[in-house]
Order: sequence, then C-alpha cells, then structure tokens
Amino acid sequence: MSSQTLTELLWVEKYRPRTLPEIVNQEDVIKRLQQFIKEKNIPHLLFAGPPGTGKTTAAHALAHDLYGSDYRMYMLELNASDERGIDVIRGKVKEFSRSRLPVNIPFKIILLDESDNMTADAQQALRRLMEMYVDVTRFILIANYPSKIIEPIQSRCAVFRFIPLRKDDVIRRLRWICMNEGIRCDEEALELIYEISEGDMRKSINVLQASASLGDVNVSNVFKVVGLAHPKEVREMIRLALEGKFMEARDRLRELMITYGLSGTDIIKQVHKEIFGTELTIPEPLRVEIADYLGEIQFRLVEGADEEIQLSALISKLALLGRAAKTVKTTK
Amino acid sequence: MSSQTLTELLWVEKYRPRTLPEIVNQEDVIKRLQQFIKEKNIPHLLFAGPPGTGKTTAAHALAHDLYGSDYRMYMLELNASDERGIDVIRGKVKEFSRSRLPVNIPFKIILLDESDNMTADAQQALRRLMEMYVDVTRFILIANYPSKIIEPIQSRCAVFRFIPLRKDDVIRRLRWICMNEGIRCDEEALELIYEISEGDMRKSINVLQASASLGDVNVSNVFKVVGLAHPKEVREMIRLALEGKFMEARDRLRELMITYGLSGTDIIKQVHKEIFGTELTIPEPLRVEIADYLGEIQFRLVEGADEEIQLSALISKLALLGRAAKTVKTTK
Amino acid sequence: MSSQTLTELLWVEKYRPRTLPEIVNQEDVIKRLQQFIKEKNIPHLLFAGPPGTGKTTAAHALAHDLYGSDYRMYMLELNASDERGIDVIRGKVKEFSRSRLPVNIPFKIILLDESDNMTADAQQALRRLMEMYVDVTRFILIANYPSKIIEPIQSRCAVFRFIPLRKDDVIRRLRWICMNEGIRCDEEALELIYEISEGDMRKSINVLQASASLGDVNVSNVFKVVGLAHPKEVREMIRLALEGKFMEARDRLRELMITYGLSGTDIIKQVHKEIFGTELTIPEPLRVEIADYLGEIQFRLVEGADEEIQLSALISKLALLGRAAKTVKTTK
Amino acid sequence: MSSQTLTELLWVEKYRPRTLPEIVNQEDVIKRLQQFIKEKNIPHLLFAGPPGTGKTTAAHALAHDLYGSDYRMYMLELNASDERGIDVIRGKVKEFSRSRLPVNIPFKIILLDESDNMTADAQQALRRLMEMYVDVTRFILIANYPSKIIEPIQSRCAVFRFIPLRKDDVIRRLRWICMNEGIRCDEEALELIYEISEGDMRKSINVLQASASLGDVNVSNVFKVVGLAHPKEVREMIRLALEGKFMEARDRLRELMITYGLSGTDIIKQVHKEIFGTELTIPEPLRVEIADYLGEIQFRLVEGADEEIQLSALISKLALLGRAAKTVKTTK
Amino acid sequence: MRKLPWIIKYRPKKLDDVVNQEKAKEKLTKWVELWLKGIPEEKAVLLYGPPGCGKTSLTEALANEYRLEFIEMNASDYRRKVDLDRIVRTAALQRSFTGKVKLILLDEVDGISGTADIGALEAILDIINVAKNPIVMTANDPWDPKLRPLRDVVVMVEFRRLTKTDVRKVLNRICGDEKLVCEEDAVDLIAERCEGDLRSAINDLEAVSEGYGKVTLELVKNMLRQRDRDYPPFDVVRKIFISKYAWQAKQAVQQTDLTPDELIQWINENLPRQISDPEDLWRAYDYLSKADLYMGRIVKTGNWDLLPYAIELMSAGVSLSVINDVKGKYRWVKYNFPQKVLIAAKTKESRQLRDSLAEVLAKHLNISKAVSKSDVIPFIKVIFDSNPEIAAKLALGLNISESMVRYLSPQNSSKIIELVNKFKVEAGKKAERLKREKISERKLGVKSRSGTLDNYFTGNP
Repeated sequence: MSSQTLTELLWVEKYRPRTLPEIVNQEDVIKRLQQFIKEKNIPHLLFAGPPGTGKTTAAHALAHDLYGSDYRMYMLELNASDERGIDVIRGKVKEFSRSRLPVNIPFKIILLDESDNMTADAQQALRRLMEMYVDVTRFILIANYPSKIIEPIQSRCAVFRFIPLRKDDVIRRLRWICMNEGIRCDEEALELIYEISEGDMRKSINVLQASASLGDVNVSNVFKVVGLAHPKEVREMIRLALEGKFMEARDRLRELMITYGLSGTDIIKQVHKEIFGTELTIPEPLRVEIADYLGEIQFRLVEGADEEIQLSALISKLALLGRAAKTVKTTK
Repeated sequence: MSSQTLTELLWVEKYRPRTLPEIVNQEDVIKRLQQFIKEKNIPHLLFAGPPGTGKTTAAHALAHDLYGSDYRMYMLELNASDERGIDVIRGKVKEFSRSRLPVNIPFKIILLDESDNMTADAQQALRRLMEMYVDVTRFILIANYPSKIIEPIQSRCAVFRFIPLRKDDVIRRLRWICMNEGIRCDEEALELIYEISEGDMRKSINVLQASASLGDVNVSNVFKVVGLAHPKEVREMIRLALEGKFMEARDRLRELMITYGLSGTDIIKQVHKEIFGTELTIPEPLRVEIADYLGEIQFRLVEGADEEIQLSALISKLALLGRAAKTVKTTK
Repeated sequence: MSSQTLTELLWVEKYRPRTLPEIVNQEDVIKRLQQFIKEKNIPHLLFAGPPGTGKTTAAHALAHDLYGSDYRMYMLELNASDERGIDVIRGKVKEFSRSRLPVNIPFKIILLDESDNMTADAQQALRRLMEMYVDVTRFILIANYPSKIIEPIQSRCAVFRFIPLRKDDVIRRLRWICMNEGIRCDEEALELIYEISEGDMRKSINVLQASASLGDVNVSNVFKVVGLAHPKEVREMIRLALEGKFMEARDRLRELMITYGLSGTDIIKQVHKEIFGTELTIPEPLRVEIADYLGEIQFRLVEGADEEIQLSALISKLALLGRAAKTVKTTK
Repeated sequence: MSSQTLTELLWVEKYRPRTLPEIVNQEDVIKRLQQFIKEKNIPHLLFAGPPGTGKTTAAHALAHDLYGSDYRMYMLELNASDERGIDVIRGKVKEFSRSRLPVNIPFKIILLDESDNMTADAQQALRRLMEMYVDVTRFILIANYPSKIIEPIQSRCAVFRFIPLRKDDVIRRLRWICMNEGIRCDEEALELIYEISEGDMRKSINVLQASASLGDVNVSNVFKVVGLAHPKEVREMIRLALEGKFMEARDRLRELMITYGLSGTDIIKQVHKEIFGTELTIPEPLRVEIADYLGEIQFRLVEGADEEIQLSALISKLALLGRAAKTVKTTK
Repeated sequence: MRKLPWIIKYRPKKLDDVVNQEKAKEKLTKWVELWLKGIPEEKAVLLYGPPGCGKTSLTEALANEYRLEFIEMNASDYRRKVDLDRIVRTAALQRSFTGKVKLILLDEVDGISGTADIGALEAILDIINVAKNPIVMTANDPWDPKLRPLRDVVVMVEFRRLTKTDVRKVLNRICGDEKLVCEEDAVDLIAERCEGDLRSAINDLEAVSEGYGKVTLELVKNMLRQRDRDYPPFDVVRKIFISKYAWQAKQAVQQTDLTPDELIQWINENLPRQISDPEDLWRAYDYLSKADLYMGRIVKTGNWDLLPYAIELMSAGVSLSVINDVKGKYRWVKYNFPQKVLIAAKTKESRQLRDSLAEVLAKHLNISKAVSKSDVIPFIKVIFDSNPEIAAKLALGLNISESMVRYLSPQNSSKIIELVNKFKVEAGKKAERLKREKISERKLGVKSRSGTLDNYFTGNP
C-alpha cells in the first residue's frame, strides 16, 4: 500500500523500534513490561513522560510482542487528532470491543495518545468505559503530564514513567541512522540537534531527516530546518540593544523576522536562550531583569498583541536596562 | 459479574458506606435524613459541600435505606459525564417516572450529580421539571458550590451542608483500610495523603490505593503517585533563586520538570505551598510579593504562555526580590 | 391538582397579589393603571424596572381586574423559558393577535415577560404586529433593561417605571408572611434579607422560605442559604490582610471557603462589597486600587486560573497595598 | 497602449505573474512546484515567508498552470483574517467540495491566506478538514510565520519557504514596469521606493504607481507620495501631546481614527515610526521610554473595548513624559 | 364602543395629513404617477429615516390617494425566499383584474433576519428586476451592510426627523379633536422630549390624558420623568468628577440611565476638559484605560460580573486620581456631548464605503481587507487626489461605484466621474463599432463589466 511506503519514507517510522528489547534508555520500564508479556496479561497502563521518550513506541512494541506482527488487528489507536468527544470514543470502543477475539488472545488493546489533553469531563466518561469493558479490553493511556489525568483513572492504571533520553544515546542513534542512510554529518550538528530537541528522540530524527534533505547534516542546515535564527545574529541584536543602539538593534530584529520567518515567540525564545548562554557576558542582575520582562512580552504576544510593536518594546527595554546597568557600573 | 468484581477492586468502592449510619463525620446531616426515612417521605434535597465529603454516598445510602438493596431500580442517576442537555433530562425523567413503584413508596428518586455545573438556563428548565413531576419523583441535587444553584431551585429544596472531614477521621479510616488490605503504611505518609487531599475522603483513598500499588505506603511513593516533586527539591530551587543563584535555580527547575514530569502549573502550586510552609524562612513581606507574582504567572500559563519562559521569569523575579530584601537587611 | 397545591407551597406564589390594589409601593403606577381599567382601554404597555418590583404581578393583576378571575383565557403569556424566537412571533403570537374577540371583551392581551432578552430579529417582527392588530390586542412588555428594547417598539408603548421597594415595605411583608406561616424570625435577619435582595420582593420571599426550611429565620441561616459568608468575618480577613498579617488573613480565607462553601468568585464578590462599604475605614484611593485588583483576579478565575493561588495573590496584594498606604501615612 | 485604453488596473494586479515561470526570485520553490504540475498532482502545501514575496501569487499561478485560465472555478479562496470562525470555513469548504469536478481534474484547491492568523483551535479543526476531504481537495496554506502553524498541519504539508526579494530583483522589476508604462524613472527614486517598502514587492509597486501618477518617478515625487499616504497628523499629534496640548492632540487622534480610518494598532505603529524618525527631535532616553509604553498600550488595545480611550491614555502619558523631559532639561 | 389608540386613530389617511416630509412626498408622488403611465426604469424605492417620522403612513396614504391596490409584507411575516416568491413575486408581476396598479410595501427591510429569512434579499433583488408594479421598502438603518446590494438598485428617499414644531402641530390638532384641555407648555414639553418621534409623542399625550383627563405641564413632567433619565448626563459626569469619596462617584453612576458604554464615552470626552494637571490627567486616563480593559473582557468572555469593576474604575478611579490640582476638580467647565459618537455617526457612511472598497480591492489583488486598507487604499487616494484621468481609468478598471470615487477624492470626484462617463460613452461607441465589425466583444475586456457599471452609475446617490 502506498501509505505504507509513505511512512517508510519517514525515518522516525523506518527506525522505530518494533519490539520491546529494541527500545533504548528505558530499562526499568521495559523490564516491567516484559513481565506482563510473559504472563500474557496486562492491567490498564498509563505511560507518562516528556515527548519523544518512546511511550507510543513502547505501546506498539508491547502489542507486537503480545500478538505478533499482525498486532494492529487487536489494537484500536485513537490520538488527539481524532474526534475524541466522549460519544465518539464510546461508539468506537463499543464497536471495537464487540468484534471477535482470536483464540488465545484474552483481550484487545485501546491506545489513547495524548490523553492528558482530554477534558476532565471526557476523562470521567473514559473512566467509566475502562470499568465497563475491562473484561475484553485494556487501555493504554499516553500522557506528557500525568497530573492532568484525573485521579480515578490514575488509580485504575499501572503507571510507567519514561525519562528523557541521555545525550549520548540520542547522538549515537542519530549517527547510526546517518551511517545507514549514507549521509555525511558533523558532530557539532548532531549536538545542536540534541540540544534543540531537548531529549525528544522523535523530534531529533525529524530534524535530522529534514537537514539531510538539504544536503549534508551541518550546523547551518539544522538552523535552517528548525526555523531558528543563527544564535550569533540574535546575540548581535541583543548586544546592540544593550549598548543603547536602538535603531540598529531594531533593524537586526526586522531582518531576523523577515529573513528567517521567525515569529515573535520564536525570537523571544531565542533571546531567552542567549541571555542565559555563556556567549554573552551580561551581569547577573541584568539577566534576571531581562528574563522577567521576557515573560511579560511573551504573555502579551499570546494574548494577540502586535509582534513588531511588542518586540520593539522589548528592545527598548533592553536599551533602558543596559543604560541603567552602565550607570550603576560607572558610579561604583 | 466481572464488572462488579472490578469495582470491588477499587477501594473507594469497596469501602464506601452502604447505609446512612456508616457515614462518618456528618452527624447533623445524617440525623435529619434518618428522620425522612422514618416518615417514608422526602422533599427535594440539595446536598452541598466540598468534594469527597460523602454527598453522593449519602444519597445512595438514603435510597438504600428507603428501598432496600435493590434501590437502584427506583433511582435514576445522572452525572456530569452523562449527556445532560435539558432535553435529555426531560426525556429520561419522563420515561423513568412511568415505571412501577414498590408499595408504600409513593415516589422515585432522581440523583443529579455536580448540578452546579449546569448552566442557568438548564437549571431554569430543571426547576420546571421539579414542579411537574413532584407527585411521582424527588430530586436530589449534589453541588460543590450551592451559590451556583439558582435561587428558585434552592427554595424548592431542603438544603444539607456537608463539612470537610477532620484529619483524625480521615487518617483513622486510611489506617483501617491498610490494615484490612494487609498493607504496611507510614504514619507520615498518611498525614501527607490527608494534606494533599484536603479533607477529600475519596481522593485520599485513591491516593492510598495508588501508593500501595507501588509497594508500601510511604512518603516517597505518595509523592510519586500524585505527580509532585519532593518538597525538598522545590525548596532547594526556591532557596537558590532567592540567594540570587539564578542559573543554578534554573537548572533545578528544568530537572524538576523533566524528572517528575511536572507541568508549569504543578510547579507553581508547589512553590506556592512551600512559600507559605514553615520550612523556608522567608521574611513575611517577601512572601507576600512572591504570592502576588505567582498569581500573575499562573494566569499567564492558563492563557497559554510558554512554560519555560514564564517559569524563568518566576525564578528571576525570586532572585530580584531576594536581592532587594537582602539589600534592605544589610542597609538596616 | 397536586402540582397546583405544590405551587401553593411556594410562598412567592402563595403571597402574590392578585389585584392591583394589593400591590405595594408602586402607587403612581397603580393609580394610572386603575385609570385604564376604568376606561376599559389600555395602550400598549412597557413595564420597566429592576427584578422583583412587581412588574409581572401588575400585568396579571391588570388583566385580572379587567376580565375577572378567568383572565387567563384572554391573555397569551410568553416568558423567558418559552421559545420566543422570530418564528414564534410570526407564528403563535401573530395567530393569537389576529384571532377573533370574545363578546364583551374590547381586546386581548399578550404578555411578553423579559422582553429585553428577545433577539433584535424577534423584536423587529413584533413591531408591526403591534400596529396591525391593535384594534383587537394589546401588548404588555416587561423588561429589566428597557434600553434593550428597540426604539420603534418603545415608541409604540406607554412606559411605566417600577421602582425598587422600600425597606419598610419589604420587611413588613416578610414579617407578615412569617406570622402567617407560624415561623419565628429575627428583625436583624429580615433586614439582612432585604439588603441581600436589594429591593427584589420575589428574591426576598424565596430567601425567607429557604431560611425557614433550616429552622428559624435568623442571620446565620440566611447567610447559609444565600451562600454568603458573614460580612463581619470577611471584613476581619480584609483588615488582617491590610495590616500585613498575611498568614492569619490566609487562614481566615480558608475558613470562609470551607465553612460557608464559598467559591473563589463568591469570596471576591464579598470582598468587593466590603471594600466600598462604610464599615472598613480605608483611604479612598486605596479602595479603587483594590477594586482594580479584584477585577483582575476575578477575570483570571473566569479564565480558569487556580483558585487557591489567585486568592493568595489577592491577599498578598492587599498586604502590599496596605503597607504602601501606611508608609505614605507615616512619612507624611 | 496604456494611454489609449480607457480602463486601467492597479499595477500590482496588472503585473502580477500569471504563471509559475514568471515569478522572480524564488527559483527553488518554482522548480519544485513545476514538478507537481508535470505529475498533475499536489500534496497539501504550506507557503511560508515574509509579505510580498509572491506566496499568494504562486498559489494562483500554480492553479492556473494546473487548470488553465478558468482555474478560479476549481479554487476556493479564503482569507483567514477576514473569514474568522472555523464554522464559516467548514461550511464553505464542505459546499465547495461537493460541487462537480471536470474530467481530468482529480481534485480542487482551497487556498487559505494568512492561515497563521487562525487560533490553535481553529487550526485543529482545519487539520481535520484536510484529512476528511483529501481525496477531492488540496489545501494551500499561506503564512508569514510558519511556527504559528501547529505541527500536525505542518507535517501534513509540503513546506515551501519563500525568501525575501533581493534589492536588485525588486528594482529591476520596478524599472521594467516603468519602461512598459512609458514612465521616466530615476535610479535613486527606485532605491528609495525599495527602502521605504522594506522589500515588500506589493508595496513597492503601489508606491511606484502613485509616484508615477504625479508625473515622473523621481525622489521628490516618491517623498510626496509617502507624505500624502501617511497622514501628517500622527507627527502633529505626538508633537502636540509632548507639548502638553492634550485636547488638540486628541482632535488629531480622532481625525486619524475616523477620517483616515486607521486602526489603533496602525496608529501605534506610526507613532513608533515617528518617535524614531528624524523629523521629531526627541531625546533618546525619552524615545526608548515611549517605545516601552507603546508596547503596553498596544497590549491594552488588544484586550480592551475602545481604541480611542486607550490611545487617549497614550497621549496623556506623552504629555506627562514631555513635561518631565522639559523639567530635566531646564534643571540641568 | 371599542376605543382605538390614538396612534391608530390619527394615522394619516391622505398625503396632506403627513407632516413635513415635503421632499419625500414630492419624489414619491412623481414616481407613482410614472407608474400610472407605464413601467418606469426605477422600480423600487427605499424610504429611510428614524422611527415615527411617517414612512409607512405615507405609503399607505399614497395607496389611498391614488386608489392603488395595497399589499404589505413586514417583519411579522415569514420572509424566506419561498414566501417572497409566493406572495410578493406574484403580486409584483400581475396587475389586478381591473388593471389597477398594485403598490407593494416591503416594510422594515433592515429587519430581515439573517437566519430565519434566508435568501430574502436575493429574492427581493430578483423580484425588483422583473417587477411590473411599484415596490416600496422602508428601513431605519439603510446603511446596514447586508442592504448594500439593495441600495445599488433602488431610489433612496430620506425621511427627515420631525422638528419640534411639526410634532407640536399634530399634538395640538389632536387636542382639538379630542376636546382636551391642553396646556401649551405641556404640549411643548412632550414635543421636545420625543426627539422627532411623532408616534411616541402621541402615545405620551394619550397616556397623560387617559390617566388624568387633562394635559398639564405638571402631569407631563411627572409622567415623562418615568421615561427619561433621572439626571442628564452632564450632571452625572460633574458629580463623578467632584466626588471626594469612592461611594459618591458610585452613587452618581447609579443616577443615570446611561449604559456603561455610553458613560465611559461621556467621561472620556470631558475628562481632559475638567482635569488639566498632566500627572492627574495621566492617572485618570490610566484608570479609564483599565476600565476599558474590563469592558473589553466583558465582551470577550460574556462575563458581566466584571462590570462593577469597570464602572468603579471609570468613576471613582477617575475622580480620585486628582491629587495635584484638587481645586481644578471643582472648576466649572462646559461639558460636551461625546464627540466620538457624533463623529462616528457622521462618518459611518464613509467608513462603510471604505470597507466595501477594501473588499473590491481584496478580490482584485488576492489580499485581505485589512491589507487593502493599510497598504493599498492610501496610495489609491494619492492617485485620485493628484491625477483625475488615471483615477477615472482605475475607477473603470476596478469597477468601483460613484460613491467610492467620492470617498477616494472628495475634491476631484466630480471631475473623475465626468471622465468616467465620457470613457464609458467612448467604450460604448467602440463596442458598437467592434460589434458592427463582428469582432468578439470579449477582446475589449469592457463589456462584461459594463453591465454592473450601469448599475453603479445610475440611480440616486
């Protein structure tokens, strides 16, 4: 099928672990899950942890190891992009539960991705479903923030916590993929990818593939792909602003927005990063004040304020703060 | 039936009081309700009070004591997870009112959970239903905030107020359940559970069961279950921030978010708790300023602002405030 | 019929004036209306004024005095709970206004309650009807906010303004009802009821009845019924906060929420009331500043922010403002 | 040619590329798009890049090259900033998808301009539409800031980045238009136009045409156009405000809003421009302070109800700052 | 004996009974007389003006006087496409058996409901196109955007707000007919307060006389107070400004019927007149700005619980902001009616034109209306102001209406319109010539547009 081949084109799919033992960096979790497979029985499960730590992969691998490669026949997957009004879930779940079970398979699996995005009401209804159909189905809930799952559901599930991947593990994996695909890659670029994706393996691989599609995997391509400005330019803008060269800083800002197509929040995030980076020598108290103001500006943007005006306000604040800091310095 | 046995697996169900006399800590209410049972007649009732104080339980127990153990045949339960458009309610009420009643009992009961979540319009329509069917049915409305129930309904109901459970009562109950289940439990852990659930018995028991599923009921397991960071670590972060060690504080923050899978609001709640706890010695005026700012940041998060930037802003504010406070101290 | 007797159980119904002379406190209006009855002619009428000032009652009494006790036969009543969209106006209302007149009756009456809630579309449809069939029907429109009635309709009506009832009148009425029902009542409680219902007679009687259902009509029962904390306690909390006793104020706050079952919004409303009251001596500019912040907090709650954190923020803001005000005082 | 014809179009329309090969400066994009045309098939597309870089034009040209000159029959154009509300979009999309397809055309195109202006919720709904109708329609989304497009949509689209036009390209185009129209133009004037319009081709051509209507395209005419198109009242308003003449400044403000129909944000942007322009001699620190405050006021504009009130507040601030600055000057 | 309310009893039966709409009367009678001779080009008229100035009455009187068959459809009727087709279309297409002209009144077309009357406007346009009988429409607000297509095909007839004298004349006549004792001052006051709405004046007169049997100044004052505001806005604003305590300002607000939206405009207008110290003014404006913030939040969240805060900030907040120049608070200054409201009303039409123009441009240029307004219209204005010839060509090329031309360049408009007409004639000739030469008209690229152009450039402004 064409969709099959399509997913094959995506490296996240192509290099997704198929069985539990292939999953890296979640030894504790895997050990406990393999126990279930031995017993051919699972309770309801709740997989919690940051994005890209292998939660969905683990769910699939678990099903695979339980039912073999045709496991999708016995698993209903609902993710956030599907209609998940509780009526829909009820309908689908009911229908799915009715279908015949093959011999030897004591239950089917319903996989609910991003379940922490469901409303409290929907979760209440879900909890009822979990009770009603427990004799023929098991739920695997996947969530980034378990605290957003209502308690009655938590107490019905065995909870598994997935931890962020270690830098080494991610980079080793990326390097291995590059080798496999015959792609040249800079070590620096891989580190950058790791940093940008903050331990999220899926994101890392996606960035890797997109960068590779531009040719080699190098720092400049990575920046292009993720839609980030080159940190150097951001730093230059900050430096100019702090030195009180407002107009020049503003020109840089415009360039960043236009050349890189960055939104206001993108820029604020990058400024935020640089403020706390080691490249800019900003006195600590100043840093703190900037961070405070960044929060304010970012909030305004969220509320729909105009990007250009707000970022100009940010720069002028930087100029004000920069001046104040200098005044202090010279007076002391 | 298997679903029956499943509910048995839930301790909240298993240890739920079945009759009025078994309910703890609501003596006044129970006494008045038993009066109704003696008279074999009830008016419309409104049970108001915080979650987990036994309102729904009391409604079931009341019905049980009126109709015997088959009471569910004469009671229609509608809760927030059911469709509660007023048309649905009207339809169901009509249908339900038709069925036969046991001798001696001239009415059936309709139990409306979380009725304070109904819109004012729906409540207006409900009030009409309460009038129309009063000869064959009685409504029991359950609400956390009675002020959200429109007046015309309130004046048609006898109002009962449920008060939060006392610490002693909750802990005694938890200890008793542990004993019954053969679970080891720390006294400290039980107190923690009480504190976390703020007098909500249902929440307490759920947390207890979830903690028990990780082995013993101890402090560390309780924290794990409720998705909270260990207070010590939160305090450490606050302390670092207040001392102006912004960068270190920020690293701790990241750790908390990643290791415990805490959302921004989770963290703010915990910071909030610690700020007013006895463990941190923070000058009173400083506390106040922090609380003010926490409100601001939490609101921004609700509106969808970026968690990392906002929490950075929080920490930087702590640093700013800490510095200001110190300056004051030293100058004095 | 039993439902009839039930409405009799509602004191608002039981003690509703049946004829114009029984209506209290609207002498001007009543005098003019009686003139119409004498002439057996009325123009279209618009009764405007706050809730519970007797508008609907007057409309019924007018019809009663015109047609006798069977007046409902000649009157079409549509209130907020009925469908009153443009379709109904073009259908039901039009049909009724067209229909033939019974002998001896010079016109029929169409009573539109809460007509300020009708859509502009529906009002538009109404406007020409009022002219076309004026020889056989008259409209009585009832509105809390006459400004929401479109101008062309207003200009077709004689407008009558109902004024809020005087304290004396309300209390006398309540006392009389209590006597009639054999209920004990405190004078203080009756005054409180008047104050809470702001001259709204219907609300006053409803609160009276609900309080009576808890036993006697005393201050504490009244507060319980309306879901308000005792103002003294609210003031105490405010005072503590303004004096900088943050922790104590916070304890009070919690108590209020738990004891009275108040939601965050309830509390804010009460604080708001007290801030502008005469009991607290607060410098005038401070009152406004506090109101501004109260609005902010309430808005945050509306948007779904966390109650505990936001109320803490409120108290801390009070403490901050109180401190600032004091500093000013002492320095001057 | 043009002098003989009796009708004239705006040059932006007249010289808009109709087919892909006519588009300048986006060689990479065009090459890839032409590939699609060869295959007579396209995936969903996302065109990202700064304003005036030819995104919308490319979409039209693509459709043109796919369907011929009647392409508008097979393309539905929606502008997210005009047609807010996902329901409108859904309705139109549904209806459009239903209409018959000519032979040989396997799908229609829906063009969604300014799609980064849609809320996250609306985007979620959009994503569903993209899935539901993928067999009969393709979406082309156009956005200035791709990062404001939610990831699930991005991952369903082939992303095309449009790069800002090079100065050379813009000027060559302008020169070519002038030649075509038989207009004399200074090189210097063209450079000025480029600078004023900040690389936005559309704006450049508009300025060009307006300048040409004054006679030749020379520096003086370009300045004249810019002066005429941007009301002087903004500068005048600022000057008056800084001089403390509030009422007069407000009259100017009203003229801007009502006569020129400028939105509050437009005005703030222009104020911003003027503050940092050369015409007003404002001390640097004051400039920066004003810019900071502009951010605040613009945020309030977004949240508030009445733009005039917010801008009046701005004027009063300017008056205050103006006085302070003067005071400082005189004291020194 | 059944009594009729006076507004019905004294409804005009003849054209002469209608007060003071001479211009409209003249226009309409001329138009109806055209119909008696044949089918004129202008098939429909739209009568517009404030309520109670006689639009419907005049139409009825017109039918009476010329003995036309009269068919009315108003907002109380279903006005979906099917209804209009069933009733109005049939009526519009046929003369009566006796060959009488039928006068069709579509009352209150601005009340056509977007949802319940779906397809109504399209149907009306369609009917006008084929009508063989005169169609009269009425509206209070003819500038409602949804009526735009209608405006383009009808003759617009304005009804003026009645003057105090007009109203007084009618009231005096009624007093005479009813043999009522009416004090001159009393009638005066009623006429004054009705703001040109004759119907409400008659109603008031009737209400007083029914209630008391006579009409005296005192009775009228007494009764009119019921309808009117307790305090005129000026007094309320003054009371707010001079408040020393928060409760005083709050109390002042309670004494007005102004809606919060109106009140904030009154305060905004007069605040800088009363407060002159820059710091005081800034403080006051900061509160006013915050009050407006709450107003915005109320609209956005639909949560009216926030209203008290908005009101306190705009009243108490403003008055307590005066610290530096406390005396200035009590200085007597003359207050103004909120200019913003006045100006906005005056410029409503031009703003609507701007919107329509933006829409036209958006279609042509594939951009949003917002971008049209900010990036295109200013430059077109420059062209229209400086070069009438190019402007005329653009007007044709973009196919914009005469009123849009007037909007784009008030000073050049007549010249541009003249040129447009000249070009059109030339284009017509050219088309004729080309037609004669049997060359496809499409090549000229004008014809397909000229159809709508005629619509735009004929008809009344």
